[in-house]
Amino acid sequence: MRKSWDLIRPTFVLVIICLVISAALALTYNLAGVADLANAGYSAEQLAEFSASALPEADELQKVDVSVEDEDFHSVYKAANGAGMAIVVVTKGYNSDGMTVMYGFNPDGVMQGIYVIAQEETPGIGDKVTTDTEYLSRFAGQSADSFQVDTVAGATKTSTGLINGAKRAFELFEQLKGEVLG
Amino acid sequence: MSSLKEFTKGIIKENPTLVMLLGTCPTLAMTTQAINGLGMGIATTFVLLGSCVVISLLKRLIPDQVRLPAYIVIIAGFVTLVSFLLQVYVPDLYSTLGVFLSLITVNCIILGRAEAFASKNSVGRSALDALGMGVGFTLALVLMGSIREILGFGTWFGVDLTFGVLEPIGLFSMPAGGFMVFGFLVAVVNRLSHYQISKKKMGCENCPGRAGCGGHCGTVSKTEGEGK
Amino acid sequence: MEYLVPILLFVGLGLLAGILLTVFSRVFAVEQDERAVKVREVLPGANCGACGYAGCDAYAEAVAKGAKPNACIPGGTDVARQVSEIMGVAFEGVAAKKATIRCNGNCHVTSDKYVYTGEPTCAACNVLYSGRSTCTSGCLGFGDCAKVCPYGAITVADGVAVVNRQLCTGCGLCVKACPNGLIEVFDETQKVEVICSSVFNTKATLAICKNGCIACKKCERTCPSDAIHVKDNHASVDHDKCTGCGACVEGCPTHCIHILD
Amino acid sequence: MKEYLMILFSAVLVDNFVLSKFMGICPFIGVSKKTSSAFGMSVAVTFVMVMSTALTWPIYRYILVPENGAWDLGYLKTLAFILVIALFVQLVEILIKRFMPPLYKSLGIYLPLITTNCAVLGVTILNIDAEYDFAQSLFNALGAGLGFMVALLLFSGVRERIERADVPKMFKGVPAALVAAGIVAASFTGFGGIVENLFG
Repeated sequence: MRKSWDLIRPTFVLVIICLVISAALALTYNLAGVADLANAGYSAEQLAEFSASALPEADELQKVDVSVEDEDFHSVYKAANGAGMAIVVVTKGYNSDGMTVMYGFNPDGVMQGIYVIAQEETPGIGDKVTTDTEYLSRFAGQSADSFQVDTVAGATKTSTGLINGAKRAFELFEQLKGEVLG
Repeated sequence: MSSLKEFTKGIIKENPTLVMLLGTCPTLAMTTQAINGLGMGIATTFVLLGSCVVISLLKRLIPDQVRLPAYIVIIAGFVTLVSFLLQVYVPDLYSTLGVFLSLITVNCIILGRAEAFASKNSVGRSALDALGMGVGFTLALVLMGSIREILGFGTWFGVDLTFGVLEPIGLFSMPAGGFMVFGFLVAVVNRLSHYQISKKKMGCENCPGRAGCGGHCGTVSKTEGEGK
Repeated sequence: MEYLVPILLFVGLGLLAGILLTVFSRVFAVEQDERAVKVREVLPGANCGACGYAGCDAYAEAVAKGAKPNACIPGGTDVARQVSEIMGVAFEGVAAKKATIRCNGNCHVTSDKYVYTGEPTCAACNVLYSGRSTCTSGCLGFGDCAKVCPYGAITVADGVAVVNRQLCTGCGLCVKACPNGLIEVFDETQKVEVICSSVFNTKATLAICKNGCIACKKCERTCPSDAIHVKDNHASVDHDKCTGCGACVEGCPTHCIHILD
Repeated sequence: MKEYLMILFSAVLVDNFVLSKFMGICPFIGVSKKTSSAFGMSVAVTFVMVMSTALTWPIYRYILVPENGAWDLGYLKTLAFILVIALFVQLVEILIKRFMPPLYKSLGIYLPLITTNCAVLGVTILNIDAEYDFAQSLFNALGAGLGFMVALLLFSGVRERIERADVPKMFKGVPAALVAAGIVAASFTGFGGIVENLFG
């Protein structure tokens, strides 16, 4: 008995450790309700901050779940007071990880504003554009057919990224207008 | 060693990052801002404390063939626990740490301390040692983070220091800057401790890489220091 | 449901890991003589080759197959005692060896032929007209031996390499590193050595280096045990005959024969 | 095929695992003193990276988070991945020691060092975060390994020169190496825009 116990003891100990740890983790994961927190998206204050520059007239944004599968669509929100809707798009700038940008529209499709939620652009060059309020304000008042925003010298990749994102947002607006604004 | 000494040795004399040159991956990656360094330091300290205590409790039960997998499962368990806590209570820190939070499992300090110290000493001493190492690691990270943030962004813990006059140097927030600041810091520590740094204290024989670098991988060895 | 699956998954993984590890470590165990493993742990691990084997691993296997347990010079007597205990062989003392650099041509007593600004190693400098110093067989002072010494026993002072005999373990790595072959390793008990390897005749050596051996053969005459002879223009001590009496040391006009501390 | 090459090159040059993602710095400093040991280490790391990706990706796709959405155990990926990697490395070490002793003499000694290497676990987790499919993940792992090799070899060459240069005393050894690594990392940021238009 002694010999065989030595043989299986390591396996036995490892199995016990794995069992205890996985049980503890599963327990905490489900009890703490981490699951529903993980994909809750943006919190209320974050949304308020975004809509301040993307959709100024909107008082409060509510997330609308739509079945859009393509890769660069992130999410879409409806303004509670009917001031329009905001579409969040992932667009490729200089950095391959891409930028997450929210574009605000009023009900008839005129862009109200833009807010860059997350970006990994090159510090000092690319990220300047994403915080340059003057340049971002040029997006306000644009509409699908008369879209005219030029790129920023020195940060062409980042600004083209924002422009492509805007064009993509216009297409998504047309696509989702019926479903979201109803 | 008196228990107080056990705790303080981790902070200055055998600081895991600046003296032993362990855990360099998070040190360089997470110190673009002081607050990130602080967050990573505290998370690592929690994991280090937890796993050292558990490992020193189980040290006689774990046979040698499965020693490495068993230690790693315990450490990974604690890391996942920390990631739950962060996800629920401090979500923005969770997003900034990102993949490096789960990389704490392979942080050389934790496995190093677990094998070198926790598996040989009592629970109390291991806990103190882990706490000392953790605090030392956090201090080094916050120091690195502050330097890189002040130089790279001109702010410190978010407080703007440039008064709109000074132009922050972008290099320091980029990886290249990280290497350089870390190099300078180690040089300064090298100078302050009069070249008495030696891997021997941490135990070269416990470092998994000892075969690769023949015993003194990169630090000025003790004898060479006195020889001059 | 979400409890059952992770537990089953990890129990399965743990089981698989345990079984695979034990099976693999049993079936594929390399028939390593565990005595060799124990001896390897005792050896210092500097892989210096003083024992004549390729490294500590090779020497450990050789000891397991019956090689002499006291050949590890750096380890000294305590390693030799531990090794012989492991092997259960009678313990014999290890003749501790020390290295000596046979040149004392520091910058005060000799001069350079040219200012060398190339690669700062003795090997590279020795290629250019056999070294920068006027004495072509002298020490170049770039410290190749210091860099290779695992114990930091050699330091370069005033352009000449000097051995710190306390730190030196006689491993002999420096002997191969010196391009001019100035370093010799011999028993610690031998105290007398000629600290010069000049190949020039009396007149030339006098002009080049004040500390140089001018091959005047005075030491040969005064040595009671006929242990010192002048060969190719410099004296050298025959350590087997030398009794360490020091008669030759006072007699030497340029004081290039030293008593090693 | 173009897309796979894109992933491979971006992993080697643009977001090089060592110089821009900061993974695997411990061996990067510890083992890069000699070019021969650096090469041995990077071959071993590349092999382990590709093999562990081949092991961990199916575990994630078919066991942890199956397509039919029966359950979502994404949170356990760190635990499962590191256990698999540690097991794989230990088994490979036993096998190499048994069947290929010369290979074990040159490469085997690095294997215990690889389990604690951030880059190996990092690759497996980034493959999942980037939602690569199986082939893309393998190319990413191969790119990461080659990137590690490029960085290590480049750096061991630099390091051997530093060893000979007369560096101020306080910078001797690792500090000088770190500052040099900073410069090498700075040069790597130059690859930023290349990959996208390399393939048009």
